[in-house]
Amino acid sequence: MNNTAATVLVTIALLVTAVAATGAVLAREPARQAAALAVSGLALAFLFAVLQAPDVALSELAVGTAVTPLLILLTVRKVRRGRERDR
Amino acid sequence: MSGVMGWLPYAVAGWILLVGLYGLATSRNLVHTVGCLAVAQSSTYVLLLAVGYRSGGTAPVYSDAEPGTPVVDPVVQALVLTDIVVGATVTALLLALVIQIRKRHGTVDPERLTELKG
Amino acid sequence: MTKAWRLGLFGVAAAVLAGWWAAACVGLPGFGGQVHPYGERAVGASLERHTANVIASVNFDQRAFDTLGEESILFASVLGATMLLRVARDERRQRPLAARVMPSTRLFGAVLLPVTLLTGAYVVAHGQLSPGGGFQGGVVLATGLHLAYIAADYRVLERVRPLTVLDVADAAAAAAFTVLGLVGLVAGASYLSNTLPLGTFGELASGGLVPIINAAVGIEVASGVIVLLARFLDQAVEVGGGPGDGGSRTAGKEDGG
Amino acid sequence: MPSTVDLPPLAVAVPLFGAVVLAVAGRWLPRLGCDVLAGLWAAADVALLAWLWGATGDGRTVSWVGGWVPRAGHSVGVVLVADRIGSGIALLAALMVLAAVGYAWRYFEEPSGGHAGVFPALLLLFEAGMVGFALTGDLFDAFVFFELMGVVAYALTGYRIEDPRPLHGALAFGVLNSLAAYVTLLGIGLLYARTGELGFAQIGAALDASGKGADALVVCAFVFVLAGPLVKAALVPFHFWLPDAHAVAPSPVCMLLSGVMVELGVYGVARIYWTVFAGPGGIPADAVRPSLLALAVLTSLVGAVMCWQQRHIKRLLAFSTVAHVGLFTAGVAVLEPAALGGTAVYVAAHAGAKGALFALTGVLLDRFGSVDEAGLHGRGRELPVVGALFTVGAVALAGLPPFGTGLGKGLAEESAKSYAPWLPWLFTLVSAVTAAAVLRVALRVWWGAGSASHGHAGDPETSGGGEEPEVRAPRRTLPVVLVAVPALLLAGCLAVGVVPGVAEAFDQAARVFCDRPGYVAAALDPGTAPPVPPGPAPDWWSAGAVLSGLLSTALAVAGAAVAVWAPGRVSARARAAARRCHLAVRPLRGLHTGLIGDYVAWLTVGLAGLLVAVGALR
Repeated sequence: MNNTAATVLVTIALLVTAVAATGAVLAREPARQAAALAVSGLALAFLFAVLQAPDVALSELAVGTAVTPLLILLTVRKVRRGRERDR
Repeated sequence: MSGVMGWLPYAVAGWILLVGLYGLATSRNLVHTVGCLAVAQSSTYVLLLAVGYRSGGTAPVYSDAEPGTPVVDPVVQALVLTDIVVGATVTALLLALVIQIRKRHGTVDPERLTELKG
Repeated sequence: MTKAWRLGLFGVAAAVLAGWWAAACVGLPGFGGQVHPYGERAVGASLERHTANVIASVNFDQRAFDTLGEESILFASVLGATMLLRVARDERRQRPLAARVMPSTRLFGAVLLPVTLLTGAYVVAHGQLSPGGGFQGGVVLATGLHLAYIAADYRVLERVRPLTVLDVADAAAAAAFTVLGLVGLVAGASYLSNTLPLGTFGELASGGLVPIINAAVGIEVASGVIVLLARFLDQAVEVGGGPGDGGSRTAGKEDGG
Repeated sequence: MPSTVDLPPLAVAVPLFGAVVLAVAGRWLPRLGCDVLAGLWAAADVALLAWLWGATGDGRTVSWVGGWVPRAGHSVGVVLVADRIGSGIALLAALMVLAAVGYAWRYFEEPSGGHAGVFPALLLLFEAGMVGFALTGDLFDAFVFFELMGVVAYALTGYRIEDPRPLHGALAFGVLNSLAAYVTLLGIGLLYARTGELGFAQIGAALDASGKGADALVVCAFVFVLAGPLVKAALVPFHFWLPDAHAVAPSPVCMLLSGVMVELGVYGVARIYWTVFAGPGGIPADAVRPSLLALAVLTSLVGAVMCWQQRHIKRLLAFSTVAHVGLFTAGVAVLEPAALGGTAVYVAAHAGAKGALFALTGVLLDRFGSVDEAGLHGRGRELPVVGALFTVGAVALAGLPPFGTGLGKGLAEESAKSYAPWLPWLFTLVSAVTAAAVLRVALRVWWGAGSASHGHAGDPETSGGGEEPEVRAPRRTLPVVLVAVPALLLAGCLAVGVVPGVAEAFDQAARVFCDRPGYVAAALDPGTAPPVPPGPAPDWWSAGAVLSGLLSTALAVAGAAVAVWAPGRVSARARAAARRCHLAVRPLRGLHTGLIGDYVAWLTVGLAGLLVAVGALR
C-alpha cells in the first residue's frame, strides 16, 4: 500500500469515526443508540485496521460492535418490560 | 505526513471527547448516559493509536514480516487493548446499576431521581 | 440549575477545552512520525523473547502487571455485576416459555455455533504469533455461545452453559495469572518474570510464559463474558416481581423526620 | 523467602489471590469460614506492607515487575517505587480494609449477594487497587489500578440493591470517576506523544530534556492527567459525586471510601506533580501553587458550609470529608516538604476518626433503621457507649490534643503559614465547623438536647429517614465488634498523636517524597541516588499546634451548643440574621441536584478553569 492511498484511507476512516460517534451521542433513544454504537464500533475497527492495529481492531469488533450494544439492548429490554407492566 | 493529516487524528479525538461530554451533560436517559460514556472513551483509543502511528510502518507482528521492517508503535496498541477491556467492564457494571435503578425508582429519567440533593 | 444554565455553562467550558486541546495538538509531533523510542525498545525486547506478536509480548510479558490489573478489573466487574443483578428479596424467578424457532434459523445457528467456537479457540491459541489473543478469542467464544440463544431458545442456552463451572473457571484463570507471577519468584527472579524456556521463534509454544498467560486470559475472558451476558439475560428474561416490575413505585418514599 | 524488592508486587498480588480464593471458596464455606479467611488475608497484607515500610526506611524500594530492569537508563517494563509516603498510605489502606472486614463480620448478619464470599472478595480487590495505585511508578499502570479501585467501589456502593438511593449514588460515582479516568488517559496519550515514555520518572526526565518548558501541550497534559485524581479527591467542583455515594454506601464501605480512597486522590495529585511535572520541563511551582490552593480553599469552605446544613448523618460526614480533603490539598499545595509531612500525619489520623464516625453511624442504622438527625432525637440514650465514642470522634475531628489530627493539623499549619499567613485560620475554622456539626448530632441524638425540629421547609435536602436497614435480622444484642472496631480506630487516631517519632518519620518521608532527582535516579539508574539528608526535626506538639487544636475544639463545642440550645433563647434579630445566612447558602445547596448531567457540566467547567488558571500563571 503506498503512502497516498494510506492517507486517503486514514482520512476517510477518521471522518467516518467522528460522524459515527456523533450519531451515537445524538441517538437519544437507547435501542437506536445501541445500533449507532455498533456502527461506531465498526468505524473504529476499520480505523484501527487502517492504522496497522489488527489486534485492536479485532478487540473493538468483538467488544464495540457485539458485546456493548448487546448489553445495552438487554438493559433496554429489561427496562421496557418493567414499563409495560406499569401500565 | 503533513498538511491536514498532521493534526486531523488529534482533532477527531478531541471532537469525540467533546461530543461524549455533551451527550453526558444533556442525557435524559440513564442507559443513554452509559452509552455516551463509552463514546467519550473511544476518544482515548483514537488519540493513542494516532500517537503511535508511523507512516509506512506495518503491524507489529513478525509472523509474516521480516524482522527489521519498520512497524507502528506496539506499546500504544497494547495500552488500547487494556483500555477496551476496562471500558467494556465499566459499561457492564454501570448498566447493571441502571437495571436496578429502573426496578427501585421506576424510571431511568435522571430528572425524576430526586432523592439525593442539598 | 436549569437546563439552559447547564447548557450555557457547559458550552463555555467546552469552548475553552476545545481551544486548549487545539493548542496542545499544535505541540504534538505530526501524525505518522518516525520517532517511537518505547515502541522500538518493545520490539527489540519481544524478538529477544522469541515472541512474534509484539503486542502479546507487551501485554503478557513486558507490561504484564498492567494486564494483571486489567484482568482483575474484569474479574471484579463480573463479581460485581453478579452481585448487583442477584435476585432481590422481593423478586422471583419465572420460567421463560419455550420459543418457536424457524428451522432455517436453527440450521444457521447449528452450523455457525461450532465455527465460531473453533475460530475463538484458534484466535486464543495463536495470540503470541498472529493478531488476536486471549482477550479477542475469549470474547468471540463467549458471544459465539450465545448463538445458541438465537438458534434455539433460552432453555437450550442454559443447558450448554453451566454457570457455576464457568464462574469457577473465571476465578481459577484469574488466580492462575496471579500465581504464574510467582513462578519468577520461585526461580529466583522477580514477580511475573518470564523465566520459562523461550522455544523457537514462530512456533506455537514460543515466548516462554506468554502463551500460558495468554491462555489463562482467554479462559478468564471467555467465562467472564459468558457469565456477564448470562446475568443480563437472566434479568431480561427470567427475573420479575420487584417493585419496578409490579407497578407500585417505592421511589417517593416518605420522609422519616 | 522474598527479598525486599519483591514486596511491592506481592502486596498487590496477595489480596488479588485472596479475592479469587474467597470468590470460589465462598460457594461452599460457611459465613464464619469466609470471614476468618478474609481477615487472615487482610492481616497478611498488613504484615507485608508493614515489612515494606520498615525495610524501605528513608530510601526507596524499587521493583521492576517481570525483571525488566533498565538498560542504559531505559526499560520496557513497569516499575513500582515504594517510598515511605507511598508504602505508608498503602499500609493505611490495608489497615482500614482489615477494620472493615472485622466490622462487616457482624454487620451484615445475612450473607447477601449470592454467597458469603462476595463481599470480602470485593473488599480485597479494592485493597489491591488502592495498594497498586499507591506503589506504582508508571502513569498507565496508575490508570489501571485507579480503574480497579473505581470498579470495585461502584459495585460496593450499590451493594444494597433493595434500597433505591445507593444505586443512584453508585451510578453518579461510576460515571464521574470513569469519565475522569478517561480524561486522564488522554493526558497520558499527550505525554506519551511528547516524550515516548510512560513511567513517572522517565516522563519527567524526558520533559526536562526536551527543553520546551511549559507550553500548551504540557499544561493541557498536566490538567488532563490530574483530572482522575482530582475527581477521586472530590475537590470542588469535581466533588458532587462524593456525598451522593458516601451517604448511601454500606457503612463498612464508607469507612474505606472516606478514610483512605479519597485521600489517595490527593496522594495521586502530589505524586504526579512531584515526579512528572516539578522539573524545569514541567509546570512552574508559581503556577501550581495558587491554582491548587484556590481549589483547596474553595473545597474546604464549600465542604464546611454544606456539612453544617445536613441532617442525614452519613451525608454530613461525607461533606466533612470534602472539607478535610480541602485542607489536605492545602497542605500539599504549598509545595513544602514540612507541610506535606504534617498533612500525611493528618491523613493517617483522620482515617481513624472518620472511619470510627462512619462505623458508629452504622450502629444507629443497625438499631433504628435511620440516620436522620432530627428523627433520631434523643433515641441514642439507650446506647451510651456509642454516644461517648461518637463524641470522642467529633473532638478528634476538631483536632483536640493529643489526637493525631491535632498534631498533623498543627504541623501543616506551622509550615503553610510561611507561604500564606491566613492558612492556619482556614484550618482552624474548617475543622471547627465540621466538628461542630458532628458534635451537634451527638448532642441531639444521644443526649436529646434541644428540640427535635430541624430545617426549613422548601430546602433542597436529603433526609436520613426511611433507609432500608442494612441488616435484616431479628432484634439482637449489639455485637461487640460494632463498638470495638470504632474504638480501635479512635485509639489509632490517638496513637498517631502520642507515639513519639511519628512526626519525625513522616517529616523525613515527605523530604524523600519531594526529592525529585532522587526519585528519578532511583528509578532509572539504581544505586546512584544519594540519600536525602535529614532536616531539622519538626517541633512535636509545638505550643502553636496545641493552641490551635484547643481553639478549634472550643469553637466546635461553642458552635454545637449554639445550634442546639440557642434557637429558643435568642432575640428576634439574631434569628433573622440566622435566617438570612441560611437563605444565603440555599443556592449552594441547590447546586447539589443529584443529576449526573449537572455533575458532568461542572467537571467540564473545573477542567476549563484549571486550564485557564495554570495557563495564565505559568
